[in-house]
Amino acid sequence: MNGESLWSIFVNAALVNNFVLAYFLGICPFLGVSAKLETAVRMGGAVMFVMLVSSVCAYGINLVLLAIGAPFLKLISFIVVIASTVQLVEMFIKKTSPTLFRALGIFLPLITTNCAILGLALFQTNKGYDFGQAIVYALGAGAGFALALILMAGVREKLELASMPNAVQGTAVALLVAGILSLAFMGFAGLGA
Amino acid sequence: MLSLLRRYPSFTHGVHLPDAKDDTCQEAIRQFPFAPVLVVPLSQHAGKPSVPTVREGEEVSRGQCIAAADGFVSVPQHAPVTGTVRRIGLAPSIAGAMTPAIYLEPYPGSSQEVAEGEPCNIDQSTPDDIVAAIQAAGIVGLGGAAFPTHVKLRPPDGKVMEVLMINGVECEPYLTTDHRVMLEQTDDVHTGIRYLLKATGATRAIIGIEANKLDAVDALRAAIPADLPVSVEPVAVKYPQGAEKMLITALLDREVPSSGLPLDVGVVVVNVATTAEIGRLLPHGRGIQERVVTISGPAVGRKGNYRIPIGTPLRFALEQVDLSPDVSRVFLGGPMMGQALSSLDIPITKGTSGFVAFTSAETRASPSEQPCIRCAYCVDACPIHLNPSQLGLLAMNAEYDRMADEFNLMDCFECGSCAYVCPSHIPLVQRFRVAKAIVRKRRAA
Amino acid sequence: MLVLTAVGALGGLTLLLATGLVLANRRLYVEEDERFDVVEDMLPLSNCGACGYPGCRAFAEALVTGESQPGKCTVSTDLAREAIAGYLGVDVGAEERQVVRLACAGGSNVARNHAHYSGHQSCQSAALVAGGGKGCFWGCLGLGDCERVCEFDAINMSRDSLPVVDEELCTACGDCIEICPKDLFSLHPVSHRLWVPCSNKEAGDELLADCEVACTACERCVMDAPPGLITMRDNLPVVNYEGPHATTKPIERCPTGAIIWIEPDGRVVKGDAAVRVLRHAPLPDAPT
Amino acid sequence: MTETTQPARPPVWPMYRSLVGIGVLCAVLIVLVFDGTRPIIARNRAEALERAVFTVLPDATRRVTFALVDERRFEPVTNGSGSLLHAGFDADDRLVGVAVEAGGMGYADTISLLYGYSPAAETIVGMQVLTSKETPGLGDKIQTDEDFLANFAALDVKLDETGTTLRHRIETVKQGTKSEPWQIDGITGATISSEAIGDILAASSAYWVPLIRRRLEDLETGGIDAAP
Amino acid sequence: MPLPDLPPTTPTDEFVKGLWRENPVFVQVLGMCPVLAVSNSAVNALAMGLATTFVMLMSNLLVSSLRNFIPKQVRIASYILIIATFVTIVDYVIAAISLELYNALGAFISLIVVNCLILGRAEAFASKHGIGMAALDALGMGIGFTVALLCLGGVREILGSGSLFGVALFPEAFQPWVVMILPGGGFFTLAGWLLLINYLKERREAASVMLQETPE
Amino acid sequence: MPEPGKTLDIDTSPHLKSGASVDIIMRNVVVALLPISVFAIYLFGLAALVTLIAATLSCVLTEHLLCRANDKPSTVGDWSVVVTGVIYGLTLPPGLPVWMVIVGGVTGVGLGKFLFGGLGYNAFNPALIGRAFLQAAFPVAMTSWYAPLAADRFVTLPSSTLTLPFATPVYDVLTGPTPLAALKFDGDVTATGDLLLGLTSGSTGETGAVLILAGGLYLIARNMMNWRIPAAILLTVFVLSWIFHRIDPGSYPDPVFMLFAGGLMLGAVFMATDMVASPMTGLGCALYGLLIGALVVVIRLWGGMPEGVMYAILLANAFSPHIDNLIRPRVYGTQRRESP
Ligand SMILES: Cc1cc2nc3c(=O)[nH]c(=O)nc-3n(C[C@H](O)[C@H](O)[C@H](O)COP(=O)(O)O)c2cc1C
Ligand SMILES: Cc1cc2nc3c(=O)[nH]c(=O)nc-3n(C[C@H](O)[C@H](O)[C@H](O)COP(=O)(O)O)c2cc1C
Ligand SMILES: Cc1cc2nc3c(=O)[nH]c(=O)nc-3n(C[C@H](O)[C@H](O)[C@H](O)COP(=O)(O)O)c2cc1C
Ligand SMILES: Cc1cc2nc3c(=O)[nH]c(=O)nc-3n(C[C@H](O)[C@H](O)[C@H](O)CO)c2cc1C
Ligand code: SF4
Ligand code: SF4
Ligand code: SF4
Ligand code: SF4
Ligand code: FES
Repeated sequence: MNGESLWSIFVNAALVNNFVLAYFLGICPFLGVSAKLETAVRMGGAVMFVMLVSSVCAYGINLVLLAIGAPFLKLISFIVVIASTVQLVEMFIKKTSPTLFRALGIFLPLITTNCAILGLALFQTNKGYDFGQAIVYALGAGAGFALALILMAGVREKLELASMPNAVQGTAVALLVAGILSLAFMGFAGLGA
Repeated sequence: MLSLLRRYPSFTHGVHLPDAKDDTCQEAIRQFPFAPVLVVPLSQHAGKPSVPTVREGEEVSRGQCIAAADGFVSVPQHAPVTGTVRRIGLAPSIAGAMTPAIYLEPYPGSSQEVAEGEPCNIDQSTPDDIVAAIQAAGIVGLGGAAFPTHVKLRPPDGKVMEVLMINGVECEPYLTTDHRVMLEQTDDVHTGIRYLLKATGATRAIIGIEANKLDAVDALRAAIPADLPVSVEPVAVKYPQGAEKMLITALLDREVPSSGLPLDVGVVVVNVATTAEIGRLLPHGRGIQERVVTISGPAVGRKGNYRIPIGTPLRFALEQVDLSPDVSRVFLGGPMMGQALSSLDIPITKGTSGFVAFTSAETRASPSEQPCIRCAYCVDACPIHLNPSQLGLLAMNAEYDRMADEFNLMDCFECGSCAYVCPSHIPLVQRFRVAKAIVRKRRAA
Repeated sequence: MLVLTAVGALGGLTLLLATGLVLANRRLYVEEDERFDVVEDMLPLSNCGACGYPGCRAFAEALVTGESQPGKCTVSTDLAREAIAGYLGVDVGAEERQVVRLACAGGSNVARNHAHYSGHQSCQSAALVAGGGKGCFWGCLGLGDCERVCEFDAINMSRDSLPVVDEELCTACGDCIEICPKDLFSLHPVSHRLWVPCSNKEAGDELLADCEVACTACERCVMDAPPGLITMRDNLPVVNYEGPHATTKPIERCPTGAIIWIEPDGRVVKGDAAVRVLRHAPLPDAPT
Repeated sequence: MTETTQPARPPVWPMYRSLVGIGVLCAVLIVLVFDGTRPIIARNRAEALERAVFTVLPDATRRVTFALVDERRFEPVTNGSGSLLHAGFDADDRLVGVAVEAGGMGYADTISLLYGYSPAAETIVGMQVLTSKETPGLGDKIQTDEDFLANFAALDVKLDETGTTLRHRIETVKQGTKSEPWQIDGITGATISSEAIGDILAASSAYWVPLIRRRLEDLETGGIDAAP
Repeated sequence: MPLPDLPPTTPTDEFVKGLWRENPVFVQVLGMCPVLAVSNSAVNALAMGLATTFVMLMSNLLVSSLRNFIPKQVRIASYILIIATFVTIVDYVIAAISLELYNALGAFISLIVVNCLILGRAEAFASKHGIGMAALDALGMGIGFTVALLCLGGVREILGSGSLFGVALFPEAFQPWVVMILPGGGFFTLAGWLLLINYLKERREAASVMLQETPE
Repeated sequence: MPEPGKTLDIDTSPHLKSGASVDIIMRNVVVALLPISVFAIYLFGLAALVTLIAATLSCVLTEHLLCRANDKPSTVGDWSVVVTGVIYGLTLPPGLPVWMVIVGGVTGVGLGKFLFGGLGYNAFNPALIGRAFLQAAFPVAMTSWYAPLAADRFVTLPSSTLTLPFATPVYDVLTGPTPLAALKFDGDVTATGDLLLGLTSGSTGETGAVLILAGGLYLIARNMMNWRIPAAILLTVFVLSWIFHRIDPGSYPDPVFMLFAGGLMLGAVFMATDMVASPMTGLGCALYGLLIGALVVVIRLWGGMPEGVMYAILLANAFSPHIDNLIRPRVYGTQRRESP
């Protein structure tokens, strides 16, 4: 139904309409987990993964809900299914691969009940993406989130050694950097057309 | 253009300094008079202090051993003068502390004949004999570190010394000690090399000399005995070419591993003055009791190279050379790595290669420190390829452990190139010294 | 109809969810002592390490497992310590509170410099340059690294550039001990009131030219003290705190006030014979 | 401390009871609200759509929604999905035009719009942007700029002889340089957005106009049959 | 787990704390996404604030009344269910009230579900307190959230559109600052408010230190 | 000998200093910028003059007043803020309302520099932050360009320059597109001769490509600029656009046009080289330049905007900590380390 090309979906989700910097989704973890580069990288990976999972979940639920004629349960089923799927995955990883768990798993609970994940599920349904498009959309959104997070972390690590005025330290400076990144990302406008 | 610069081997990075050597490099070495009192510290070297073998009031003759080595990493001290032991007590040291020393008062009437000892005959000695003789002569590195030379010559099991490298680079501005020694004690140098080659088992020796001392290169080349496997190699004029790591890289294209020793690449580095001293003393079985010192700098009236008895108080030495009343800073060593002195009462020791004195005219108010602008001048200067800018920022934030763990702080050998070039006047080396001290403290704890 | 669909769908979904959770809880239940969190919450969370553990969480675990006692935390209030003890049902195990003491009294008004240090204004930097230029090599350089490093504001530089420790605020975290290049700080139980605020290892009255309050190693304190209480080492009196040491006897005849008595309120008592220096201007630098 | 001595095996019945209980409660609540608001929302939606349709088809007074069936034929629907057209009729039940929804990428995000096509005049007679995220004060001039909107009062979409393609594809030109009836006069400062409108219209009209013309009678007659 | 030295609280306390001391936006910095996304005009900000307050109030009430009925293991899942229900309700109600507002707020109504703040209040407060306290807490937090949103929305609308609540404030010639309505402006405005608050706090602390020191 | 009673000064080694200092470097940058500024005034007359003065003054005053308000010594003496101000002015359209110039200057220096801790700590180029803010806030004013060499440019100011504070500017003179906008929106290619001579509309200082290069060479010769950055940028742009031009000359402009049109020269030579926000190692700088060049080409050829130098540099600024992290010189005596 939606005729956008996969490439354009990806570029739009990752750069032009970056989830954090243009859509304001997932700001809390973006501010919270971007102070250290290493955690940011791992968090970025975890987000990409969860986005994929939730994209698949949302696609499935939407089909089911349309079939039983209960679109009004969309929100509640999305959130419940996504949250529990991710939790199961988390437990599974914990059991099977402690290394992977330490690298990514500890972030999973942080992400499950997060705007970006639910936003992805809602947007992909609203835009009427088919399965392939939905997957690419999730990949793009996840990559964009990870990119923003990693750029932010780099700058924040650098600023950690700066002698900023006291009032700026902490969240305020993170927001300033986010604002500047958001201005810079405006350069990508029109790329996905 | 590039080929011109590339004519002499060198290392990457480093800085070009105004060399300020013309004042003294033409001055022949002159003998110094004896001071009214000489102060021989018991710790003039890295390692354990030596133990006095004389009592207060005892008479000693010049060259006699007055303090014995305390173990292997230690050297004996020899009387620089014939006279009496006035007392054994504390004396100020370069570091500002009070350390034990032997005070000697020369006999005014003595001929100051140097006592002859048991000669070390090179043909009949085993390498171990030579090492023992070097220790007995009280020889330490005269290049500045004052590390007991004989310790370096004893490789741990399994290591082979392949190349003996004689360090005649003398890259610090103002200093010309090694330059003069190379010109005037050419034969001593070669004799010393002969001893060292035998002691270490190295198959060849290379003398590395900065290309601003080509006369020394010629002199040494001309005097090479036929049977001695020595080559004399000029290297590019660049600071800190004289650091042993840089010299090894320039001449052999090998890198001493991080926190390793030259030995790890089969090299032992000995300063040329140290070598000459070995060559001068060992055939006579004497001990080291005087050394060549450059005294230079704008505040000095009679700049030059002097052979000065160990233990001569600096104040006395400076009186002899007409120090300007306007003196404001005196450094031991060159201006790049030298220590500023807080007092003129310290004695001249074996590690002293020179003094540079500045008047208040050169001491313009040191420009105030500004934030690092990340110009990367320091990055391009550091011969160890560290990132002094990052290290400086971390130091300012007291992140000492990160400096050591992530940014190789402990590899910094404090050459000062970074601080020299920094347009923001950040005291980088000073911060690194502090950081290293704290890291060492923490690692020891 | 709609209600039925909805109830059916959501009921089914929650049934599934509950089953998942039940299974997960059975398979993957990890017993972690909840008291860790509770005790951690009760700690001051300043992660100072004074307790000897890497951070408050580790200390909390040690408390719960009985490895340590609440009293080891020096930052906490008595009330909170008791609360933790009460919660865990253990003894407070309070050790005597420790504070740092400074072994130097040579402020700029009584101790001279020999050379003028003009580099980076930090004791650690200065100490690396010929010891910092102070006449007394062992003495405090007065550039306040300890004041800056103290997170608890327990150290303030006096107007004579000598650190003054506020015993109330000092948590014995040891940061100043590490930072001081002259190693002038050491930890002491607050009950140690007899104190030698000097570290000069030289002897003789010539010292007084460099520092008017230096210990000249005259040994009068040794003579006046009960036998065995004070011995001389490196020309400095050493108090033996093992035995009874609550006496002001040794300070009485000290000519320079290099041995003192510290009142519980932090006031310093010097012997009657000690010189009184009223000057507050710094002494001029003087070469010797 | 009750929790610390918790059994390793959590209680099963309370978990089912509370989760399913809450689930059912929630379902009931949602359905109640949904049922209560559904007609209002539907009416709101219809009104909004109606308003839009009457804006792009100025002469229409009544609207009938058609769907394209089997890619060939239009059939009136009440609430269908898929490609929808809204035929507008005047007071005399004569077909005055067809309102078509179209969308495409704008400057910031997708723009969706509705335009009215008049089969009689073979022109587009109105256009309204339904949703857009174009920059306020800049790209959103495509919704507010009078001069720009005036372009769509009569925009030529005549078919060529074959009856399957437009004679001239719609295009956006630089502001003030419009010279042909199939051109849209762009907006300086919002070139991208105004070009996007042109592109959306061009693509959509190239597809729909031939279809509509071919099956015009479906719409004309169907409309009357379906009239309430 | 009752902490021994938890200070006793009063109902007023629970209500007032959300307004300033523990303001969810300016102090706790929670629930940032809707704050930034829908604060480009004062009306949107107000609507969002009220919607959030409503959801928080209702879910706090329900959570608090069911708190003894929900076992620990299914706590989070139950809370999410409850919250999602009320969000769905709000979603439909707003769509019924005004389609225009509904479109302006976009997906962010749905996203109230995942607003960290609401789950946080349910978990940290409602599950441990009685209905009355839970309601007061929700109201306080909700109003604090709304006020903060209005602070942002006001600034952004005034500069970005030259109006407040849709009423033009300046003469025709006013040049709007488009950036303020764009994402970057959202970040900058919030940063600006935080800066201002930090600065005022610092000033007050400095002043109180001065007061302590002067008697000497 | 020292006079009696005189004490020695002690300080740490090294006791020698090279002559370099921050203010000398910055003053040299200002000197290198002078020819461009003069040329801009020649092209655009009073409009350029007023823009440059307003930009510089607003930046310098902002820094001065902020330092004062925070009880710090003023740091304008290091001249870095003058560089920021002049460069910022050079990136603005001549004739931009003065009040907007001031808004951008205050934002650039206040938000982009001061809040991050002042000189040396700004992770992004302050001048570009000022410009990016203006571009986002007043996109129309920031894309309205006067044609160069207007007859009355030395006697009258364009009406827009003196627009009342907070009011929308009115343009009485016809404005013309920049070469890049002309290409992107109208498909018109500017004559190469005009391009090389700089006789086109555009930002105040972006047109005089030759003078920009000359200023850059001066700084490179004095070791005050890292030549790798402009070299890498220009090379990347040239190569990429050459490839695309070869593939389809109809849709992609030729490489010479790409090099000389728009702000590429000014950005590559004077803005990407801001050492504070760029990587430190040679290889890092090359990579950074490559990134900027590639972004410029992508934005110009496929993006919505005609020009992308500003965005490319800001994005690359955000990448530069990562470049520094990944590309570290191999420390003497260590193995080549794996990137973390
Ligand atoms: C414990 C110790 C052992 C050493 N052993 C050797 C050695 O075996 N061979 C050697 O060439 N140097 C040895 N050295 C000396 C160093 O290589 C080096 O000469 C000294 O640190 C001063 O070098 P620098 O003046 O270049 O800093 C040793 C140093 C220390 C501290
Ligand atoms: C930065 C630096 C510069 C040095 N410059 C010289 C020099 O110019 N001449 C020299 O003999 N030793 C110099 N050294 C010391 C050498 O590294 C090495 O320790 C010495 O040559 C060993 O010889 P020695 O033990 O006989 O002194 C320098 C060391 C450092 C760290
Ligand atoms: C913050 C910002 C927002 C913009 N928004 C739009 C927009 O919504 N629509 C648009 O066509 N162009 C937008 N642009 C692009 C520029 O205005 C672009 O230069 C313009 O579309 C073409 O200019 P011209 O028509 O004057 O040649 C925006 C630019 C910026 C910086
Ligand atoms: C070669 C060079 C280029 C510079 N470019 C800029 C620039 O583009 N923008 C800017 O604000 N400052 C620039 N500066 C000045 C300075 O680095 C700037 O003020 C700092 O970024 C402020 O901390 C430049 C300085 C040099 C040496
Ligand atoms: S002092 Fe250390 S960091 Fe600086 S240049 Fe020398 S080795 Fe490198
Ligand atoms: S030389 Fe100085 S200013 Fe330049 S990068 Fe190094 S520390 Fe920073
Ligand atoms: S006690 Fe130590 S750290 Fe403190 S001021 Fe004195 S020398 Fe410095
Ligand atoms: S003599 Fe004692 S009191 Fe005086 S400065 Fe030295 S250590 Fe301090
Ligand atoms: S509200 Fe917290 S992540 Fe969006």
